[in-house]
Amino acid sequence: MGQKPILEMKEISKEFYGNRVLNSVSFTLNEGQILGLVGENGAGKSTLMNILFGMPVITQTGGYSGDVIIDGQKVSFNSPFDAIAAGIGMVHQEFSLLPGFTATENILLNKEPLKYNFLVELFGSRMQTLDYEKMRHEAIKAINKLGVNIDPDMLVAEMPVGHKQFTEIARELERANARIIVLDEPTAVLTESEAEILLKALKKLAKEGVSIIFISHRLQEVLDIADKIVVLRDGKLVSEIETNKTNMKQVVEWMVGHSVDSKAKDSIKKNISDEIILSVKNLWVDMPGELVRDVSFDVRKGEILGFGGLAGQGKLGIPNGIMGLFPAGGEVFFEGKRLDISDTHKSIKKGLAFVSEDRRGVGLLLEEPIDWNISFTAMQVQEKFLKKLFKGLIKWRNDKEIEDIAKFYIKKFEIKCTSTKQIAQQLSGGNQQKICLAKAFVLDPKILFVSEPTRGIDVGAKKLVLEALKEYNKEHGTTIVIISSELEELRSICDRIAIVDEGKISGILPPTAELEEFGMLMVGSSKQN
Amino acid sequence: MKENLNNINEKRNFGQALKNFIDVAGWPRIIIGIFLILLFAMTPIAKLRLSTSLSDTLVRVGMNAIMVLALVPMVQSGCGLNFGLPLGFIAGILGAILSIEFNLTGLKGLFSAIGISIPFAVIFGYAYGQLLNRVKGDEMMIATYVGFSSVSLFCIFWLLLPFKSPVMVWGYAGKGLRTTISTQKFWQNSLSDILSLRIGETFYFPTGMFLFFALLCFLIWAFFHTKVGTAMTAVGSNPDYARASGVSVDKMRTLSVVISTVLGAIGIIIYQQSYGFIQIYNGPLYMGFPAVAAILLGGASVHKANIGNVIIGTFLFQGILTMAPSVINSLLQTDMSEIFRIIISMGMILYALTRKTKGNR
Amino acid sequence: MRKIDNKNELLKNIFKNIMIFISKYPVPIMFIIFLIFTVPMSHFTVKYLINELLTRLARNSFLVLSLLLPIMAGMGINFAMVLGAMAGQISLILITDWSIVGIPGFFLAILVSLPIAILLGFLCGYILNRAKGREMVTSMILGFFMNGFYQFIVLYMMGPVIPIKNKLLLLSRGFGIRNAINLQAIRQCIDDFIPITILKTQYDPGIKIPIATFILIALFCFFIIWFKKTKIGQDMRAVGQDRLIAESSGIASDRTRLLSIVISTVLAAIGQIIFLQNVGTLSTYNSHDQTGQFAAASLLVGGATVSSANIGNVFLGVTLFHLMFIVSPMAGKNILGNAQVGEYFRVFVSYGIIAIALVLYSWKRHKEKERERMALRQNTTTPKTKTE
Amino acid sequence: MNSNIKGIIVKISAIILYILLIVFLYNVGKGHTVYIFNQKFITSNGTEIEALYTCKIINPVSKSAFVDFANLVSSKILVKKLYQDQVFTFHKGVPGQIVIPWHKKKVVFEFYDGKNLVKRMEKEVVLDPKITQYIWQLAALYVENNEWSGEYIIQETTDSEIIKDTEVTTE
Repeated sequence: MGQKPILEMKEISKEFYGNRVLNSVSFTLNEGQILGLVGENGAGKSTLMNILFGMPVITQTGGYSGDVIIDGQKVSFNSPFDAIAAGIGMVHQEFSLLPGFTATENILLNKEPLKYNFLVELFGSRMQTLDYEKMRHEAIKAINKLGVNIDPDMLVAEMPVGHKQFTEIARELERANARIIVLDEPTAVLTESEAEILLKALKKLAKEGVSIIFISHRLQEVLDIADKIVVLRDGKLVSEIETNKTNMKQVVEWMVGHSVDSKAKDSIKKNISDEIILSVKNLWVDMPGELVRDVSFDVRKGEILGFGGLAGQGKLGIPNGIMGLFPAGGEVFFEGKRLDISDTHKSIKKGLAFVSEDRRGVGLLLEEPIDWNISFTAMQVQEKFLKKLFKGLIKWRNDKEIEDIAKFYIKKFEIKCTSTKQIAQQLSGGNQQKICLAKAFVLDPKILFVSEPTRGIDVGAKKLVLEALKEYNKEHGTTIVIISSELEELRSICDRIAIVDEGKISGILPPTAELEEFGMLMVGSSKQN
Repeated sequence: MKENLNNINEKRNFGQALKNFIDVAGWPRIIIGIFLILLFAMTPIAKLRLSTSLSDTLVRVGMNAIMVLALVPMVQSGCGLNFGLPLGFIAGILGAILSIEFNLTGLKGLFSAIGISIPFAVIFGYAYGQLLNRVKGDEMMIATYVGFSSVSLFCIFWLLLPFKSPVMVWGYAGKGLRTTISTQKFWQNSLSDILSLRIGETFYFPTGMFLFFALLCFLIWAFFHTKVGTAMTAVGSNPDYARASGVSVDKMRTLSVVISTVLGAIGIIIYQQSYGFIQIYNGPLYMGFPAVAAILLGGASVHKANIGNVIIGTFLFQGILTMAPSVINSLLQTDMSEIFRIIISMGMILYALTRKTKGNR
Repeated sequence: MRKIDNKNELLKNIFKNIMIFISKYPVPIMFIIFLIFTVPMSHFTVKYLINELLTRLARNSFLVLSLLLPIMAGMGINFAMVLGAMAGQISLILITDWSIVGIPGFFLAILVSLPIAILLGFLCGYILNRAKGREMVTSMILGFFMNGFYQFIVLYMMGPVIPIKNKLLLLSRGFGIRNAINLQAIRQCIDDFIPITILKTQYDPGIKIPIATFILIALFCFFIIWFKKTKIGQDMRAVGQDRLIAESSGIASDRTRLLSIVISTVLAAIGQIIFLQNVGTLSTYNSHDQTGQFAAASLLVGGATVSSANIGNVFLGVTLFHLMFIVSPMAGKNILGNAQVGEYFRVFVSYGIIAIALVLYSWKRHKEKERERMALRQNTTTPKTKTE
Repeated sequence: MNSNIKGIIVKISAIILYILLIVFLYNVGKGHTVYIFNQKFITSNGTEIEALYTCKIINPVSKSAFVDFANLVSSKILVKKLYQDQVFTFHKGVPGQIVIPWHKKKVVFEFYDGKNLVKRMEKEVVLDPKITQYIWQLAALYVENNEWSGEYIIQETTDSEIIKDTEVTTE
């Protein structure tokens, strides 16, 4: 691998609507070098790559500060096409391939070699016909460069998942006659053997002078393949180090890290009864991106149980599966009785409640007023806020009660809004989250699932949401299950914390446990080298 | 200095008031509103009596209003514009014909027609709702062709079903229904004449019809205040939210389709009651589009509609359809009413379909 | 035991293949079964049927073929091809007014219709680009909307604004075109250009095969095959499959979609001219109404879907659909003793076919999405034996 | 540089070709719709004339080497001669229309009483381009007046009511 830096990123900083996502991140990438970029979700990895690739989302939200230097010159891309022209290829996690096209057609999409014909003069250059042999020849050249055997004439739709991945990489190679290839979670959907072949192919590419940025949650793979590792946390560069100078444990520690101001949960012994309120056996949940393979756990009454773990390992799937929002299976016993998890209505009626992580998608009626948002679920399931007319024949919406409950929670959670009739869309992230919380509290549930309660909201709202949860648990003795990727938060509020890795629970720890122990569970004890 | 300061911001907040009036009302309504007022003003020039044209408009508004109201439930529940309204019309026609077959006249005839048509409408609506639930996303196109094919299917039934009443059956063949059946001797204007007032011999106001329309509006308004109604609005606004709150999305959508079909059936009967004829065979084929155009003109969008849109929309739309041809015919001595009807109704729908909704960025 | 096993094994997978075949082409199979019953009922002679089918095949294939490009570009069935039909009819009115005769008249009509069709095509393409995701409904509504304009032009503008010399074309009030125009000048000029009649005996006219028209249609098919090989053809297929991926690779998707609509509208205009040349009379105000309708129904009967259609679907579809069209009035008469039933029946079938095809397509798409999810789920639920 | 000049030249020449083609087709195809009355007819001076005969109008192909060659070739390949005489038959009492290409034309009129030919005559008919339609009142020919008088044959349609066209074929 040559030592000449082909790419350098100097003091890159970026702000999204006020919260700082990247601050002064710098690293270099040499020719033919493989760089492993690792970090928690939301640590800024994808934003960094979007800046490199000139994605519109960056320019639309105010651009970035700092310099991107290629071959020693400062460049600034304001569209992906500039990046491609500069020789940068990007392979996203979800395939951007045309299923009905063959591998050749996909690899050479919009770069097809053409044959001239007279009509061009009349109707413009796109009347040229495709030169199929040349196309096939160039596709095979790109595939061989990868060193894998893909049939160039096979339709992508009929390809195994691994081959799709290789086709996309071949396309990026061909499209940008790439000198830098960025791979975002390439092995997430691959089987063991397919991942092996991919890593071997990437090494072969690197030898031929193509530099690679490899983003993955599978730290073991990153350690096997990368020459250098860059670790990001909360938008800051934690370390940029040669792989052979570090090991898995250290990397995890950097990734998870412990910010100074967090204190372990004050260990006043809360008398948590041993009665099991919820017990889950071999739960599987088919939630896109958050597959739960086989999870079993018990929750004791009055306890606050936390679920942590890296993104995409399945922790978010658990509550969505139990509440029946995604196809799921396995046995769930609530207060001893079997729960039919496909019927959301019955589960809520029995006393389960769920604050979804997808606030705008599932958690809110964006075009309806605040009071509706808060009272809706309770009204539908527990028939609250309804006036019974003609002996219950007609259930009339009691707007007064709805107004009052909304006013109560607006005061309690200090929701900043013009009136109870303001539509949810116009509120800030923090206030919207408070409304979702209020919606669940109105149900006064026996067990409350809360997913990513503090993601993407300002610090003040974060504090208030966590306080509210703690206080609600203390006052009503409601069992709370919190799913969050913020390990600090979990440690500051939960009685026990379970870590989910690859769709399974890899271990349950007390909040006071050491960070490395959490790190180990996150990466899956089986992978320890 | 001071005065022009405040008359500047006077001008500014007048401009401001005008601006958000335009935003609230939206351009199409303003253009057509001004056009309508212009037409009313031109009636004397076109040697037409203002009173007759006004009463014509009002009668037509009363006739069509319920058909426009029928669209509200499905739009609210997220099924989009109900191009399959003709399905409801068929149920209504079935009821009307059976009531004439049993020779029922007057109000009794009218309400029995409605009574008979409701079960049909519920059955059709239920099946139609189940179908729409399986094709989420492509509702509008499929609704159109389900409507067309059911109308043409019933053309065959009108021919074959054994109807006896002489008023309806073809003279010579003695079998199969005529294309238009007059409701003169049965229940024409039976509803509109109740407490109808007649000022001078030109102005006629069908109070009965408007009262019935007001009753149905109240029922729909009330429905959307009940628990089920609120759930339906939520399903339209964000199906995932509704599902997460334990509401069965498919049940709500089917219910909204059934209500829409029932209202469609009632709407067509009221239309026939005032129009005086039952048009069968391909009569109802294209009658869904004016109703859709009217509600869009009233300010409804593809996924939000309320009763206000129905009233404003029907008045503006029917106003234009009655006034424009008669005024222009008398001015230019040409009958352009057909062209007007097509351009305005289809133009409105086209305008709504090409708006940037979150669906098709 | 071995032998028995593979026998019912054989039966099982034959059955499975049949089921797959049926699930791939539900609409044509339903139609063929229907025809098997009704065709004998109509008591038509085979020769008559063949003759009718040939003329209708010559008359309609061009129109149905013009639907292929928008489907390829992912815009579904272009019901706004009616705009092309209108352009064709306006040019026919003009050449009848100038009384241009025979084949020159036919080709002049095509040349005159080109600019009109291109203009309407641009308008339609622009509007459909603004209604992405709802192209089919919008194209249908646009078809009705332009019908209003067409009537305005033909009923009011022709005469005072657009000079019409031939007073015979005008309505008695002096302006606006009459409802039915006799295209005597160019009637069947293409069909008779190279006519071959086989099995001709002195008392029955035998089967007339309009070779020239079929040559034109064959030319059009080659154009489509060749067009798919051009860069713009490839871009259209890419945009049709996934607009976002096509755009991310730099293809100007809006422009590509626009061109597919323009070409389709132009070809629909030519198709309508061929159609009316075969019929011989132009009913100014309603002959274009049903074109979009019957062309779409024919295509869907041929087994095409809203996202994929090929030339084979067109010819199979036109044959089956028009066989039904010829047969159903007589079948209705013989079965239920009332030809009018057959008349309404064939209208019902044409609407019904489109409804069924759309429902099946949408339902299958939902099933496919589910199957995709299942496939992903497969390799997760069965807990793999991890090398602990 | 030269590629887009070439492009422009090609595009302009295409447009010119398009216009030329239109003009060419217009002239070649230009013909006259001629409406034939073969029933009772009132002349301008009020006399009534009864139609007596079935009339056949034969529009013979002008003899030329090109026509012979074309016919020779087409009869070999297509079993049908390309250029054939146009024969139009108008039965007594049945009006109709024919379209005759508009350059100088020799037209043969044959009048039959039932099967047998009563009168055959050839006329050199110059179709005046200014007059769009011609009404040939063949009814004017009857036995007593065996000499065509000019104004009967070619007269601009002024007063006579134009007959509604014939049936409309349904799809």
